[in-house]
Amino acid sequence: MSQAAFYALVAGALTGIGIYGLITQRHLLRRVLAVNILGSSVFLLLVALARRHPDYVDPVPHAMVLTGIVIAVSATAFALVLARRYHAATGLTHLPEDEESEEALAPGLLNRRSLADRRSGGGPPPGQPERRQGARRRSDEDRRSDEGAQ
Amino acid sequence: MTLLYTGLAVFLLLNLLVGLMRVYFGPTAADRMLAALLFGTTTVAVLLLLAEAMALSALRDVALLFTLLAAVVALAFTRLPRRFKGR
Amino acid sequence: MSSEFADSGLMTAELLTASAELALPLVFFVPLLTALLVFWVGSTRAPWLPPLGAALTVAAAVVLIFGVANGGPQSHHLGGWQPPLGIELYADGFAAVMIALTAVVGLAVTLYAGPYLRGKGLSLEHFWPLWLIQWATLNGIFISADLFNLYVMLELLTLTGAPLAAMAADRAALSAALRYMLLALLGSLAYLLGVALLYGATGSLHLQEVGALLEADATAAIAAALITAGLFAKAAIFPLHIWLMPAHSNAPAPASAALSALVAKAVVYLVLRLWLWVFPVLLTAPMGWLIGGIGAVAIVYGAVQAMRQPRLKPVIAYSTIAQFGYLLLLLPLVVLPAAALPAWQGAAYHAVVHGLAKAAAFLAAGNMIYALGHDRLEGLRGLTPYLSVSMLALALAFASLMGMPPTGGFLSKWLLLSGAIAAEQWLWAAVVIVGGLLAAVYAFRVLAYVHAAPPSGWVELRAPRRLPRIMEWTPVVLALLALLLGVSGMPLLQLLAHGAPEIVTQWAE
Amino acid sequence: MIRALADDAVSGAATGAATGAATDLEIAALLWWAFDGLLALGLLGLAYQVVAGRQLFRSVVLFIIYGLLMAVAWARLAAPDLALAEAAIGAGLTGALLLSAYRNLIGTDGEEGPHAPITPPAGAPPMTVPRWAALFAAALAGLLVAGIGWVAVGLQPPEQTAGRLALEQLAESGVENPVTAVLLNFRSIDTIGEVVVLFVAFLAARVVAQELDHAGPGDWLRASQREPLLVGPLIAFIAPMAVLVTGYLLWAGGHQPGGAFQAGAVLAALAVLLRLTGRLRPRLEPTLLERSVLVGGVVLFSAIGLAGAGLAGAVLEYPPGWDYRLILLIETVLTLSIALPLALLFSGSGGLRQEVR
Repeated sequence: MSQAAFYALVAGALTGIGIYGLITQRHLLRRVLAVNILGSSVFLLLVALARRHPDYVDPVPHAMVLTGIVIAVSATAFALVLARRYHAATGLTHLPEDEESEEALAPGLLNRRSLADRRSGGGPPPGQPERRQGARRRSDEDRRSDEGAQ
Repeated sequence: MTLLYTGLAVFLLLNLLVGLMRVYFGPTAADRMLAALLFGTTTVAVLLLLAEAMALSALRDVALLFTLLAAVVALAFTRLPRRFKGR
Repeated sequence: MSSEFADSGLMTAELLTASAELALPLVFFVPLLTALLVFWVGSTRAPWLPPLGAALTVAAAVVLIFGVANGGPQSHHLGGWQPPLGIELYADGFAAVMIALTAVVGLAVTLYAGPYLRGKGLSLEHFWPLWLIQWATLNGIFISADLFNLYVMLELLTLTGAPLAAMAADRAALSAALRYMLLALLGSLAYLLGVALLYGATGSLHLQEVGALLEADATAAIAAALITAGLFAKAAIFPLHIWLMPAHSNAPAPASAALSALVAKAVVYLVLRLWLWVFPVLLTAPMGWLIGGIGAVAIVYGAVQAMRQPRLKPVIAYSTIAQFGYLLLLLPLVVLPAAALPAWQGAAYHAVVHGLAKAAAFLAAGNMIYALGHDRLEGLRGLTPYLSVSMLALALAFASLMGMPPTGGFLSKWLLLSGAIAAEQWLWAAVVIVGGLLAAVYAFRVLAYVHAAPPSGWVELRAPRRLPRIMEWTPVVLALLALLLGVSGMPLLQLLAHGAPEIVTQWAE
Repeated sequence: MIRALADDAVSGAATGAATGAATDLEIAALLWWAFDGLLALGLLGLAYQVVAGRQLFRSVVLFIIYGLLMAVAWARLAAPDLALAEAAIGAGLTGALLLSAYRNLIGTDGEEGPHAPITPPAGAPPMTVPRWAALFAAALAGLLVAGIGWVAVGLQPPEQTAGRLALEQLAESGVENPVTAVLLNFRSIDTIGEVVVLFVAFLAARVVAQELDHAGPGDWLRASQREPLLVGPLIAFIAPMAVLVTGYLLWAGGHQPGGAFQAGAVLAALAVLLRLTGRLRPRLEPTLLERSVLVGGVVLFSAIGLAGAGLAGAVLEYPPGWDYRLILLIETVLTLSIALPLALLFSGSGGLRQEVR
């Protein structure tokens, strides 16, 4: 087996691990990590395939992977910001199991409540034990520096 | 000479993998983070050896970058909540 | 008409045809640069800039469409490099039709978004750049002939779509956007994995060239499976559909219209383009049946779910899942000589009509939310007099979605049906008919609420908010266009004939 | 140059050993296989622990180490451009991003304030899916591994590839590094798209951004918290070095591995460092200068590209004789346009300002 084929196999195995993690894990940060593993496995496959030629290394996959890395970082950064906001609004670190039924039951209610939560930093609503206080109180120091910033 | 570099690189990589135990077993977050930073140093050494063994001089730049940027993760770690008892 | 006028008209036509090649990159760059300019200047300082950019984009699109209609498929080699080294922009009839749809819906969304978002207290500051970049990306997807460039465009589509879905920033919108984001990332990585295998097998990323070099072996099969599955996740095709309803129904109405009518549609467009241009060697009868079967399940599932929703926007969102199923019916039919041409025309036609009708429906629902503050079906009783224009738009849009003559939806379904009957594919014919009937059920359910008399003892607590004129009329115009397409379909079908895929044209001789 | 590298790397450690004894070659090959095998073992084990390990913090740390090993893998596959990118992104930005997100998601879980319990409270829903779903996932993953592995091992290299064409036409591209040639000349629209992705991610983050105090770390210099003694000298040393390295990578990109993206990532890592230590502070809205930098790269690239339609014959074609100069100009501006959104994405803010002490 050639070196390129060996790394292609490794890439295949990493893909499997990434998919497995993405499906089985529910914590948002963990899912973002799994997506990143998956991405790096695809990149590894591309670069391994670029290595097969006996007389040259193919630069096109390298350029593709470089582009892919930038995209992966951008998407990761945005997903993390989104996850943080979601956490701040709901106190949850994972997505609800079955969103559709939850939505169908009381859509307006949910929306209003989370809005109110954000405005007042209010306590957890009844009937949802897993929800905890989302917004952290600002420390005085922070507030001062922020106001200075504005 | 190449043979020696390659052998050393294999040895360091082996070292690194054994060192992963420290990250795995912890027990404190600081242990894990310190081990990770140590790996950064080992990786720099591996890359420098590879640069010689594979005659890819650009890998020295990579080693340089790792050395330069190791501090960022270390600082990010120290900014975790103060009485954080992560495992 | 004087001959002088005809002459000048002829010259204009020639000029337009000549400049069509340049319009090809412009349909991407004009909205992109406008978006950056809007961000740089700030949308509050120059509120006229986004509509101006939209108008310029439409102008570029018109030049391009005119060029395709008169001069056949247009192509532009970026950087002057021939493929496979460089990237080719390529617009055939199919791409031109989709660019036309995007231009119409895009203009409507641009006109509608300003008053709607201002009225709902949402910031336009980030909406404009995101939406204009999304428009550029959509055009890019339609004209790019490079597999990896399409990956970049797909990621751009996700990253502009997710924040638009999350704009309301409440719990439902945030979790919907997160779900969308994660599934879409998974989808684009699966797509990229397939592209990696294709490049490994053929050494090229150019659509036509990969299609020509590809052999029907295991590599091609696995690559096709990965790419199709990845795109299905991004387009919310049936088993991977869960993110669509919450994401599309929690977004602000203009964003919902863009997401449903254009963004998800662009991904389905890509599924069809890749199967017809890149993987025709794999498109055997069983493969067609597999994908067509998924489409059939989606048609039934989406319609049944749409019947059960208590709010208007989820109904429309589920209808999207159902309507995408029709597009997939193309693949089992296109391999049959008798069905290929009508099925091809029907599917492309359906893509356009659905886009217009869906945008009209979402904008009409937006009017309802704007005026009443909610879109619960129960609460819509007896409100027709206040929202008569919007209700007309909603009724027309639903008529088109269920395929009632003489709407465009009827024509597209008729084309699909006649293809299936000509090839004696009774199952697919039945699916088209049943799908139409199910669509009628959820459509009439909504219309029944809307046109019902107010419940007895009904007291008006708060008069509905007055709609700005432009918001009132945008959905009607879109719905009327969908209707018009049922009356006069020939221009669109003629445009579509330019550069039709070989798998369709091979039977024509 | 690349051709020579390839020859060398394909035969493992064959350079210089070609004239030596055959046993030397065999030992070298064996050593290289040992190296690759260990590396693969490490990558797979780390990846599994990252996605399936029990403790989240451990997974984050292991992911940072995974990035280190990935850089070594890029090196082994003769892709130094990617090793540089991995070093710039993985070592600096991704780690900081993940740790900061971890701090936000976990550190505030449970009771108020930073003294949060780490273990999830009793009664919380399980963080993994039910067993049948896990089995399904494992089956799907296994199927994928088998399929990709089977195909990838047997895949024969095609006669003609885009990459070979790129190497053949390298002389006409204006630069000597083939990866830079592909990124900034042959397939430059991908690079435009990539920078637009970065900009869009920044915009998207602005749409959902939290209140400012949630964005990034708070103040270090609180009454109870002193800045560690070594931070000041460290920054004083690293900051000028990072700027120097940025310039070096940017200049190097034309003829050896390096380029706008790697340079931008280093600059962004420096900004993260300054942000982490409170020397840069977040600001809600970007200033005119920041907005100009954010859009500048794409605008300049597109403008030069569109001008190419008139001056050279096709959009994104450089006028003859101008290619090297224009590529260098574009790369310089792109470096800034890449660094700023990366830094702002970490900071979670619209702009940055210097801390006045």
